[in-house]
Amino acid sequence: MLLELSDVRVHYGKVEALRGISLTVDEGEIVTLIGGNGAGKSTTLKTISGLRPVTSGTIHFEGRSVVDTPAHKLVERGLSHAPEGRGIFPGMTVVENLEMGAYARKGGRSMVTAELDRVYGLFPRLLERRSQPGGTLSGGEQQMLAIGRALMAGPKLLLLDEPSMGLAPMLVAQIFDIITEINRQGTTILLVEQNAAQALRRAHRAYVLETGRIVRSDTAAALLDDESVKAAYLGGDISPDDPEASGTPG
Amino acid sequence: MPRNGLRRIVLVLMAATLVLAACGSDSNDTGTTDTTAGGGKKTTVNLAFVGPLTGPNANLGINIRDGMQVAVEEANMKGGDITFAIKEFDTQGDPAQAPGQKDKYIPDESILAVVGPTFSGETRAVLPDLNEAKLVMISASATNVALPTDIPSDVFHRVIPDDGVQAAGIADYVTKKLKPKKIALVHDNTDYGKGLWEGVVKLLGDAGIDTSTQDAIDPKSQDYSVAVNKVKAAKVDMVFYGGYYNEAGRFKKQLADAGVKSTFISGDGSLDPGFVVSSGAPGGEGALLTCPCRLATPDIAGAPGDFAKKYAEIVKKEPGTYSSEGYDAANILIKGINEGNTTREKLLAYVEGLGSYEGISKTIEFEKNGNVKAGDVFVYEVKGGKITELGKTSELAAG
Amino acid sequence: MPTRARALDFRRRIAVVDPVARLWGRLPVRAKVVVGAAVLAVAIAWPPHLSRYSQAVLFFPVGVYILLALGLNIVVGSAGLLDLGYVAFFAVGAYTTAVLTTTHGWTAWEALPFAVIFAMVAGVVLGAPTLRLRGDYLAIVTLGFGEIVRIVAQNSGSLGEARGITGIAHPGSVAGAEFRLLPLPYYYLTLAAIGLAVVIIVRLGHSRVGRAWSAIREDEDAAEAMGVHTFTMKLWAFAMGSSIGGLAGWIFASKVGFINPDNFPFFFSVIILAAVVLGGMGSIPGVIAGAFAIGALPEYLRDAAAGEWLTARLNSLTGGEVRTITEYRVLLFGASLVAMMVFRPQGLLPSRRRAAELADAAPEHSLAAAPEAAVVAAATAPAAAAEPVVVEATGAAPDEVELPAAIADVAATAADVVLDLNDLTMRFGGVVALSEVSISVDRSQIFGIIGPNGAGKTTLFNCITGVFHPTSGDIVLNGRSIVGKKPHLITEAGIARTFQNIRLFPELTALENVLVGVDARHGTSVPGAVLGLPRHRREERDGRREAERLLAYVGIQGRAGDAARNLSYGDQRRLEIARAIATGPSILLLDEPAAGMNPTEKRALIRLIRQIRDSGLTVVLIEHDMGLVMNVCDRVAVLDFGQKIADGPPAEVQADERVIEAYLGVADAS
Amino acid sequence: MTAGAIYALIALGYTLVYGVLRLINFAHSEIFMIGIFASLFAIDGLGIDVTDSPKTGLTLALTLGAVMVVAMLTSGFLAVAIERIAYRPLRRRGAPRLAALITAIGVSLFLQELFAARYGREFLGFPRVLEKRKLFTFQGADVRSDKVLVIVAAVVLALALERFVARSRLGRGIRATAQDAETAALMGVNIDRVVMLTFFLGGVLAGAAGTLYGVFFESARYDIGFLPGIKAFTAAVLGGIGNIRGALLGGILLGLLEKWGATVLGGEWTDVFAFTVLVVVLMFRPTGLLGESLGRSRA
Repeated sequence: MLLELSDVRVHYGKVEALRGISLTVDEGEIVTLIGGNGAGKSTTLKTISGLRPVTSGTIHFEGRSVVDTPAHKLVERGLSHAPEGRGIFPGMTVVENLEMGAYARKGGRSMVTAELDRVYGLFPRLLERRSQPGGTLSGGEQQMLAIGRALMAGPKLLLLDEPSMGLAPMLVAQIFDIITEINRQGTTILLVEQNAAQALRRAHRAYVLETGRIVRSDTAAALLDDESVKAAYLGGDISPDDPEASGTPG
Repeated sequence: MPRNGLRRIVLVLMAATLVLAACGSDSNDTGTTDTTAGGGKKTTVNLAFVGPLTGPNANLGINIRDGMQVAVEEANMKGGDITFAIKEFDTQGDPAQAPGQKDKYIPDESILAVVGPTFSGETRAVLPDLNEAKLVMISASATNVALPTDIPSDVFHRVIPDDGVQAAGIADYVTKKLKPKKIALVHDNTDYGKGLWEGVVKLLGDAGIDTSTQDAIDPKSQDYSVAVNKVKAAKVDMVFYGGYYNEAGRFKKQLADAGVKSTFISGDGSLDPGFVVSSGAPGGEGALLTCPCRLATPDIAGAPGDFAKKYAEIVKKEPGTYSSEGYDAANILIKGINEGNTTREKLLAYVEGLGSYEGISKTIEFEKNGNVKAGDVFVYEVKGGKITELGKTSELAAG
Repeated sequence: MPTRARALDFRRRIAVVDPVARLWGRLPVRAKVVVGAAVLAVAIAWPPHLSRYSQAVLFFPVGVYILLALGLNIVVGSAGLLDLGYVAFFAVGAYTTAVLTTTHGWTAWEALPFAVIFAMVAGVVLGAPTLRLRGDYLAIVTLGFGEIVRIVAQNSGSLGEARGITGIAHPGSVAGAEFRLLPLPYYYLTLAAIGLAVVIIVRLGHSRVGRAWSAIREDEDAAEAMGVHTFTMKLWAFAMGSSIGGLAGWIFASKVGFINPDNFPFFFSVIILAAVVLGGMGSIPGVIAGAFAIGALPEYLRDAAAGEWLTARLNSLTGGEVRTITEYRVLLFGASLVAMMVFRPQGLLPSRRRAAELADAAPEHSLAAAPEAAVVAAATAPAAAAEPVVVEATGAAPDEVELPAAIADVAATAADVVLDLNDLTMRFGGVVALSEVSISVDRSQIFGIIGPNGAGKTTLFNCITGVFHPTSGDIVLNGRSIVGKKPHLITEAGIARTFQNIRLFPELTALENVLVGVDARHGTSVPGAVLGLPRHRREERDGRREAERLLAYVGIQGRAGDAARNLSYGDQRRLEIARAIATGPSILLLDEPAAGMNPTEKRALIRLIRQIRDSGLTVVLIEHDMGLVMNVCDRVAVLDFGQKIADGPPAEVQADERVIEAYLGVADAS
Repeated sequence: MTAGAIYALIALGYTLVYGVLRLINFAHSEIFMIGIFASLFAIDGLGIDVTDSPKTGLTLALTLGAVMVVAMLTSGFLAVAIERIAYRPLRRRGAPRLAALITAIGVSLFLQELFAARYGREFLGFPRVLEKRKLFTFQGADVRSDKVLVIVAAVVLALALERFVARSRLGRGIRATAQDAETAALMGVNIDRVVMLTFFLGGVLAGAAGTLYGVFFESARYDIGFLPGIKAFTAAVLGGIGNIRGALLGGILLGLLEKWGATVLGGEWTDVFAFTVLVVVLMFRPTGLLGESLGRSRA
């Protein structure tokens, strides 16, 4: 087991944001967390990567407890997190952004060059834009940069937060293809997605979060077929002929 | 959590009590008027010292306070019915703080007179109230010319000649003894410095000396290079500076560093060992400092020398600028009180009708407006890192 | 066990949970008035029993500090503008009084209005060129201004130069009160001024002006988009703050009778700012308490009985040779400022909002990151907590709710072609973001704009709403060109918008958020609000009714009193729409309204958009969700690389080859 | 120019801290003041007396170097200590920025008064270490040895800092933290260490400025940091706060402007002139001459 959360609780001041989350991620998997806005998906990721303090509960990464381990230490241990909203350093060039990804790694210039080549292989677009400031990239390019940068750390586990957010339909498919490819190359992925249909199609297993709790967990395929899940989260988009949506005809 | 809540309430209450205590604390002190002059019983009379004991020019205030201290201890040693004490009111020399202090000493009936305020600015801030309270004041150091005319009052007195007298002394000495063709005049843009400067500029200009090189420096800054360059470019024979010792010293040093060798002269605000410190020993060498006051040193014969020894004994250092004046001011008041003038009104009347009093700094005689009649201005020179007296301007100019 | 997290949490609880502030926050208005009256009664009845010195301290520094802190609080606490040179206005008031009463021989009472007005003018003169600056730049400029005022006074012959001005007239006696040398009458005068200031601040706070200030503080761009004249309102904040400073200057000068430039150092501004922050920005009781503490504490330490003991202790600690506590006064003051802020950063008596802000902030490892708003919102939303699996958006809008008449009327007067874009081009440097885009939107239409990322959709919105000025081309609203106008004027002309990532005023309640929008159609300004003129009262009454109606219209009437930040995500979207409609637009621009919504929420949104259209408004929306666009839009335009590549009914556009190639991709629209 | 160079060195400290934390570190002027005191004590510790003649050649270089290192380390560690005691608790709690500003003012007052209590309120004189020798005359102005030292040292230090921030790994960490702290942490940047480093660097430069100031003006007092501090802050804003080159440019420009203003208008109007120029500059370039932010203007 690569990652294991057991009864994790997190507070924002007096507000309990995570109310006892337990989940596991095995090596080689894509696991996805789905759920509505404010269900606690992003908070779960931030808690795993050490950005949010845990009130109670345990988190084990590769069998060792990582509660109270600060975020920058976790990166060194192979846990990489591409945050929601991408977190591009707008004033740094694409290369510099990517190099920041390898900040915690020891291995010198040659390692960085090798990793850069790998990322450029996945995202040829980034190679074209390598000397452009991150702030001037389009949304899709920024997302590629965020994922590429997270890969630069050479992670065992990659946390991806809403990689499809705000992207055009065409790009969404492309990003998901790359995620699958990264996983195929051997990186375990924990994916948070608003676009549940896509996420479930790509993932092995999934957890459904609601207001800080896990309410369902199953294989992705099973959840994809589940009626109640379908009703709440799937379709991702409204189909043009959605009967519920057609209220008073225009 | 409820326990914490309780603790916080207690803390808040404690804080509130503290603050309330702040306002109420001295409400009991005010009534301590045990000055009922009973038969042979000892009574305590307080003199107020008002001026800076902390803050940027605290040295001058401390000198005066220490001078008073010597006078009071001498008086108490002699015995008698009355014990004298000093109550200190630290204004930091700041006109903004002076009114707050005033509301402490004016209602305090045990205080019969004020030595101070030290500076002209703070004197302005409180003089109307002192006048209303008929609380006599003798300043050892407030030298602004316009003080008695701006705020006419009965209570105002000073044992030091004003800046006009000093300016005249400087002008006399400069025109008759040093005879420069061209002089640069710089001030620090303070009430005192600029006031003295204006007097000197006018008198020297009238005497036909080229006074066209003028500038001001910012006393809060360290860098006077603009003024220094101006002085240097003008190739003057002399430099006059109106201001206090810290800036005067640094200005003198920067002049020396820039290679300006013209004679440097400054007024009583610069007369302090601090001048030598801030000029750096070689930088200050040869500077002339004037004062309508005489520094008491142990090697002067007679009363000033005795005072200096006594002072060293009690205060553990040599007298500084205005120490003698503080001593004289306190002694005038002590004498008046010992003669039975134990109310503010009586003491005020006594000082008004003082006539001639032989002080250690000078023979003191007050004019109608409170100014002192004496007009001697002394010149000092920085020699070997020490301030040494050259003599009276009148004598030096004549000789 | 995660001990560090525990400790952190524990510390946070101690620091934030504050019974006094919470109690105060929970008190009903009536109780607050009672408490206020009790404080006032003590403030009136107690001082005569104190020593003259204490009375003097109560006048200055305490009273004057309180007055100044209240004035500065308008600028810093209400409008969020950091002013480091506030003492300048105090100085202007004092010098005006000094010059008028000495050189011109006026009485102090005659000088009073001029002291206030001159200070206000100084505020406007400083504000007009500099208020466009933000945050710390404004701070340094105000700092400079404070110094300039002082130096000018120091160097101007007519202002007495360094020597200052002597003989300033005391005010003539009023109602038996003799204003001479005793401090007590001046104390009461200051108390009256403080009372006046409090009344003004409270009245403004509950008006269009106060809401505008809050809106500017929380999100200046959003405020401007809601029709707030940000510049004018900021100027008013400066003017009000500075006139209170001028009033304080008048009182001070007429009491002490003598001023010189040393009375107005930079340090004074800092002290007053410290009073405001220490007390709790934006909270009137807090600011008063803070100024009281800052004024009284150093005076207390000056003569404290404990002084000697403390002096000895400090001497051994610092190695100094200080004789009285006086010299340690400022040191202790500095240390207590640090301690106070470290243990109680929200201030003594923080306003309820600020305390809440702080309670929820504070993760490790981030410098000042806010928590994920949605998480907090979801966790605090009462209804959502218990429900498993299927999340339902808070009540869909009941169909019978209609728009307030005033808003419906505006919408009804729109032209047939509401919005007409002609050859709109926008270049940033060398980059062409929009290239000759022409779109025309008919009344009561739902018009969709789609296109890949970076195609220029949001740029288009920003051009229409005046955030950007297009390089060329024309934008015509209801037959009138609006190109080049400022955002708030465009809002007034009839265009309202929502933002891609919701930009509500998070600390204002839902109702107040909508009221900011409603205020765009109102005209009450500072005088009206302060004097409580009939028009102001009418507008407040109507505005409140309309705002409530609008909340019901979008289906969140139950959340009127909740802070916007505590609303669930879907409700925040609804609130943002309600706020936009409140400005009385003929056209409503929605920027990715469905982003981050689940299907259920999306369906509810579609119903709401249709409902808005049916109420007579025109809607233009940017969206990625093709399903939603196809479902709800009457007409769709497609942008790609800044160019319009298609425009027509949804079905037609969806089938367009170029659209599929540029945007939709190979039939994978989900 | 000399004053400007010193402003620039101090301004770098403001700019670094502001760039990373968005905090106006008002206590920075006291860090500078303590740099001056540290220099004085170091000179004292080397046994140099007021009566000694100025040093020359290698002795001079070694003396200056030693003194500067002492001052830099003192100020650097002091700055770190201030961060630990006064700012970090606030940062942890996500307190409003103004609270940190007030804390900074509190620290500033505390340190000033501490030194006043300990070393008195009078100026302490420096022995002369560096002879103020006229090297040559340039366009009517004397070029003096001490002035040259100050300017050269300031420019070299500023450029070294810029290079460090632009090129080194830690420098990249600083820039990343300035732009997005949380993401920087996710990249493996230890934020606390970066903040500490930022304060340390700012302190080190203020310490160096302290030595230069001490050697140049040869006096120290508890409140000596205030005015240069305010001026340096102004300079940082003038150049674009958060921008390293901006601080250098702003400092030197402000120094020159002050000189010029004082020459033309008279010494008493210097500050009015300087602040007016600042307002005018900000009106036309609202984020200073070179614009904001550590990362954004690529070094």
